[in-house]
Amino acid sequence: MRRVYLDNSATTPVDRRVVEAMIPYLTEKFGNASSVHFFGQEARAAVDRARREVALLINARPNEIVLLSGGTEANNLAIRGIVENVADHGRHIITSLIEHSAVRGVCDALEKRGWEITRLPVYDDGVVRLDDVRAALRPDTVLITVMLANNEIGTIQPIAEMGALVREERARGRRHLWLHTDAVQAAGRMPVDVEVLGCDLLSLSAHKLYAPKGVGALFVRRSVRLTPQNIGGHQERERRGGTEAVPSVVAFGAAAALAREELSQRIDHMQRLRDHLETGVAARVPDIVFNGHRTQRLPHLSNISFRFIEGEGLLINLDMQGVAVSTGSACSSGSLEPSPIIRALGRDDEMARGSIRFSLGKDTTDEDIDYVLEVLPRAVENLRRLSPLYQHALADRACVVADEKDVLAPAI
Amino acid sequence: MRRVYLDNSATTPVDRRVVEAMIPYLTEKFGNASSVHFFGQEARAAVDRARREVALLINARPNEIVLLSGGTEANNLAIRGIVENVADHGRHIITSLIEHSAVRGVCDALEKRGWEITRLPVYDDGVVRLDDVRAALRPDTVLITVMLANNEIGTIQPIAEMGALVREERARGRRHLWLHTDAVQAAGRMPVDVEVLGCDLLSLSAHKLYAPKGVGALFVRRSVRLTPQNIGGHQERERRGGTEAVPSVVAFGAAAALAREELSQRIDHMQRLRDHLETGVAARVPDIVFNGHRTQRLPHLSNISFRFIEGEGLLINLDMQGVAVSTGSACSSGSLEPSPIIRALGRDDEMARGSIRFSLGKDTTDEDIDYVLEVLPRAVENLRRLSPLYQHALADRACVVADEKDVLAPAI
Amino acid sequence: MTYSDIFKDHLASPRNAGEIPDADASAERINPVCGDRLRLTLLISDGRIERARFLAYGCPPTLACGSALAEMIEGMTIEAARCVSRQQIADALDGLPARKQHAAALAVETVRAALDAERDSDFVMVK
Amino acid sequence: MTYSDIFKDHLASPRNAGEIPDADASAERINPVCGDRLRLTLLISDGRIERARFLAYGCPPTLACGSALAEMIEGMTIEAARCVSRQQIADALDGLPARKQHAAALAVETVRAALDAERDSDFVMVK
Ligand SMILES: Cc1ncc(COP(=O)(O)O)c(C=O)c1O
Ligand SMILES: Cc1ncc(COP(=O)(O)O)c(C=O)c1O
Repeated sequence: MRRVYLDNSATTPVDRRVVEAMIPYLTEKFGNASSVHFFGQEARAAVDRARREVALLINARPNEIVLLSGGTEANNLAIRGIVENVADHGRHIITSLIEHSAVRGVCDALEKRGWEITRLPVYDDGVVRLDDVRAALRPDTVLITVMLANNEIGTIQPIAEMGALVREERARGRRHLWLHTDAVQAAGRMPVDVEVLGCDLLSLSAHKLYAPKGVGALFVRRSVRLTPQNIGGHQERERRGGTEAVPSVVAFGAAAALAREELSQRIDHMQRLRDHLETGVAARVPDIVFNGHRTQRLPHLSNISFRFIEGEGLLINLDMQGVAVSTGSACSSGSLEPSPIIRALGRDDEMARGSIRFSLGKDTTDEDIDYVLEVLPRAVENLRRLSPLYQHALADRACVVADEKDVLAPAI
Repeated sequence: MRRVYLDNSATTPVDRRVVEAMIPYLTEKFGNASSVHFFGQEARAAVDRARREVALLINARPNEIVLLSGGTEANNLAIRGIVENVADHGRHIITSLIEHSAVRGVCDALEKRGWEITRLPVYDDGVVRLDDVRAALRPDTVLITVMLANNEIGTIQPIAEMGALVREERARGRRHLWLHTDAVQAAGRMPVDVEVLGCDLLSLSAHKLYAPKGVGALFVRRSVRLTPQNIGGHQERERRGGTEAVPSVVAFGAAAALAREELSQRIDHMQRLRDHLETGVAARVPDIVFNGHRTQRLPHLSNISFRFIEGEGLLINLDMQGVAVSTGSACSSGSLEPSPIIRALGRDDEMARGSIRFSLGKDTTDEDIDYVLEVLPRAVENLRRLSPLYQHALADRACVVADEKDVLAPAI
Repeated sequence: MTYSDIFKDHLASPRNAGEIPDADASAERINPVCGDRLRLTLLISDGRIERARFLAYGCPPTLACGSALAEMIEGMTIEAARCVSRQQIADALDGLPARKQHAAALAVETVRAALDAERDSDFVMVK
Repeated sequence: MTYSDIFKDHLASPRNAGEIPDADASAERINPVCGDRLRLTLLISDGRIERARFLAYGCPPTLACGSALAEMIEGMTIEAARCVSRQQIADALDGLPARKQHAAALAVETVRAALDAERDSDFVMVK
């Protein structure tokens, strides 16, 4: 069966060039980077090189990069590391309603431990407003944590503006306010520059940019102090204990270098195909809604709500035809969990449950998209034919036609 | 140059068979184990298989295994996870003086936050006494954390006896006392069975058993509840957030299976060579002391203090001849840091600074050991010739000879 | 959360999908927890279900259970159909994940509701 | 913490290692922080260091600095030797890691102590 992978926001395959860079560090060059001898120094040098590449990807300095086990740990370390360190100066955190579960979960846990959380709305375009950030700021606010780009709808948040706001506040003498941004989805898909953003902390995950799962990084601007969360050993300048995952780190470095070199090609390529996909779907499938801001978003992602049907059924139908996508809704443990992101856009439960994320990769082809455009309309049609909601709507529309002798209502 | 790697306690090379098992999960089978589609299910199945293998290695059940980023994180989650969860029931922890820096560091950090820590001595053989554990137990003791085998001298601690003690206490109605053991060095080098040990939590790290760095596991006996430390996503039954590091996990599983199958061969092989090394060194180099219990220790490790010289100089001299070993002492940041483990044996600073760890692997050969026995005596001799301590001692001994017309004093 | 091949086949080619225009019995039930819906229409004659058609909205188990149910009850007596259990439906799909049992419950509830409605309408007619 | 090739060469083949039996000047200094030791013995004639021998115990930088020092000062005038700086010693080793500068400091201190002792003994003799 033909297989088309359009779930690159969930994870990406490791680039062949990256695999080749990493393999020697599994076998011959297997030293522990903390060892003094030859094997250790060889590993240390490789980690240093990789760290430089990761730093370059976001215009940081190597010693501002803390290597760790992934985006989730980066978010945990950033948030808990900051707020625990300055708990005496304030316990208010500003975040958004559409953060990844790592940020959301950490904030929820802190709330139970006595911190106060303001969760900013994102309106129907999925974008946080700077005015809302400004209005939410309190004297005891210690952290703003808003993602750079959303994982489900791809919308890009005004982090640079928040960075400017934080710097204004600092210029006025405020000392305990930091800005963290989760750039896990953004890196490798848009330019990310910590100087432009003006953030103090920024999370990265390697497996979203063609490197293996289980490795990531946190940018920590020099002079920013964190309470370490994973303790032991002197690794990462005491900011994160644990033997460095040398092969994965090497892979991360190689992938970061490629992402930097190929960024604009990748963006152009993915955006062209994504737009082709969206145009094609709009032409072939009625009753759909595109979710998220139309332009202020990542180039590789399209999130579409299909009315009358539920996302997972569509996902499985597509999967049976070899097309891998994802849905933000997950009907687990018997309770309705329509995507909280789509709900945050103000859409009803039906729209939130019927949303599908198509996320393209650098290696997605025109044929891949054509294949999706071939199988998707049929899959949607089949599920709708099953759907009582659709049948009810058809009946309603038929009445409209009968009553008003009018054409079918346009796609809702 | 011939290279002999005798630092397998620091890390091990990834076994070729393990590399082969993991590579497909970097490339074709690259799915995110949380994805519903084919790619995700393929990854999920692989993670499940690996989890089973890791469980089998220690006679646990698959759902008692929490996969995470390494031994350091396992120790952090075990200790903080337990004590934060039962902080209302008591804040006393029993540990030993010779724990790995992850356990030591977490305990030190907890001490600053109000927990009380009892650090048990290990006497001159490097072994904790059960009577000391019993005597240290208090009504508010919630955790005993003692390693199964030490990383620097290889001594095996009486964990099964501590397990029995904890179960006795439970039988008497005590509800909030748990036993954690760091088995990072032990696994793959001695039988490890959580039922025999009677522990509630046990830490593992893949890179000590021929799998990659950056992945590990915590055994959490069912019914034991932990406060999660890395939050986000529903992975690992809510006990550890973050996208599963599928390729590394697959490698860990493959390595665990090999470790189980080949355990007794590996033990026999390493022990024979280690004993050959020790006999050879004793015959060729005077003024040495073997550190740690002679029999109650891991089969692959030998820790030797060379009088009159400092470990790092010897390490570098050996390294220049291609032999990789390690030393517990590290003269960093200008302050004396003789190995705390060797100091805990009651040895003086000179002995603690002059200690070298030789740790063999399953692939160490007779020729490797012969080569070490060829270069080591010369390296020691050269450094001693430089050492004022040695010259002083020689002068003292000459006096003894002159005064008493006696033969040279035997090796001290 | 892997689904069986039979389960997936029900999703790809639902059995007895649709709606019977002049049904003898029908019911539409909503799972109040998650909003899933199942609609069942039946043709009944001589105490036996001659035709059964279903419509469903919701997660895949709800769709598959609707399909399995409608296929299963066609040809059954009313009594037999009333006794169809969650387990029977789950078995017909080669098992359901533990967390998805609610879908089989919705199916059982819907067929009983339809048959109750039919009985009630008989009762009304007799009266 | 990588060491330069020259550094390693000093370790592998220390220059001027040993002790001069009837030295004109000698000193042994201990770094009180870490316990490292450096012993220096000198043959001096006509205000010039004719031979210099060192012994060292401690971490590799201490050994290498001792070796570099002894090699460097042989042939120097007493005044020049007294002016040898930490930087000169570090340079002779192609640099020292930041945290290991204390080893060069110990070397400088030891040579000055030896020369001070020599001056003091001259002074005694004159007196
Ligand atoms: C926006 C965002 N943040 C954080 C993460 C977590 O990163 P990781 O999968 O490396 O734990 C992800 C991906 O899962 C993500 O999309
Ligand atoms: C006894 C012991 N515990 C814990 C660790 C830490 O494990 P990791 O290197 O996977 O962080 C090590 C190894 O470094 C160890 O030897």
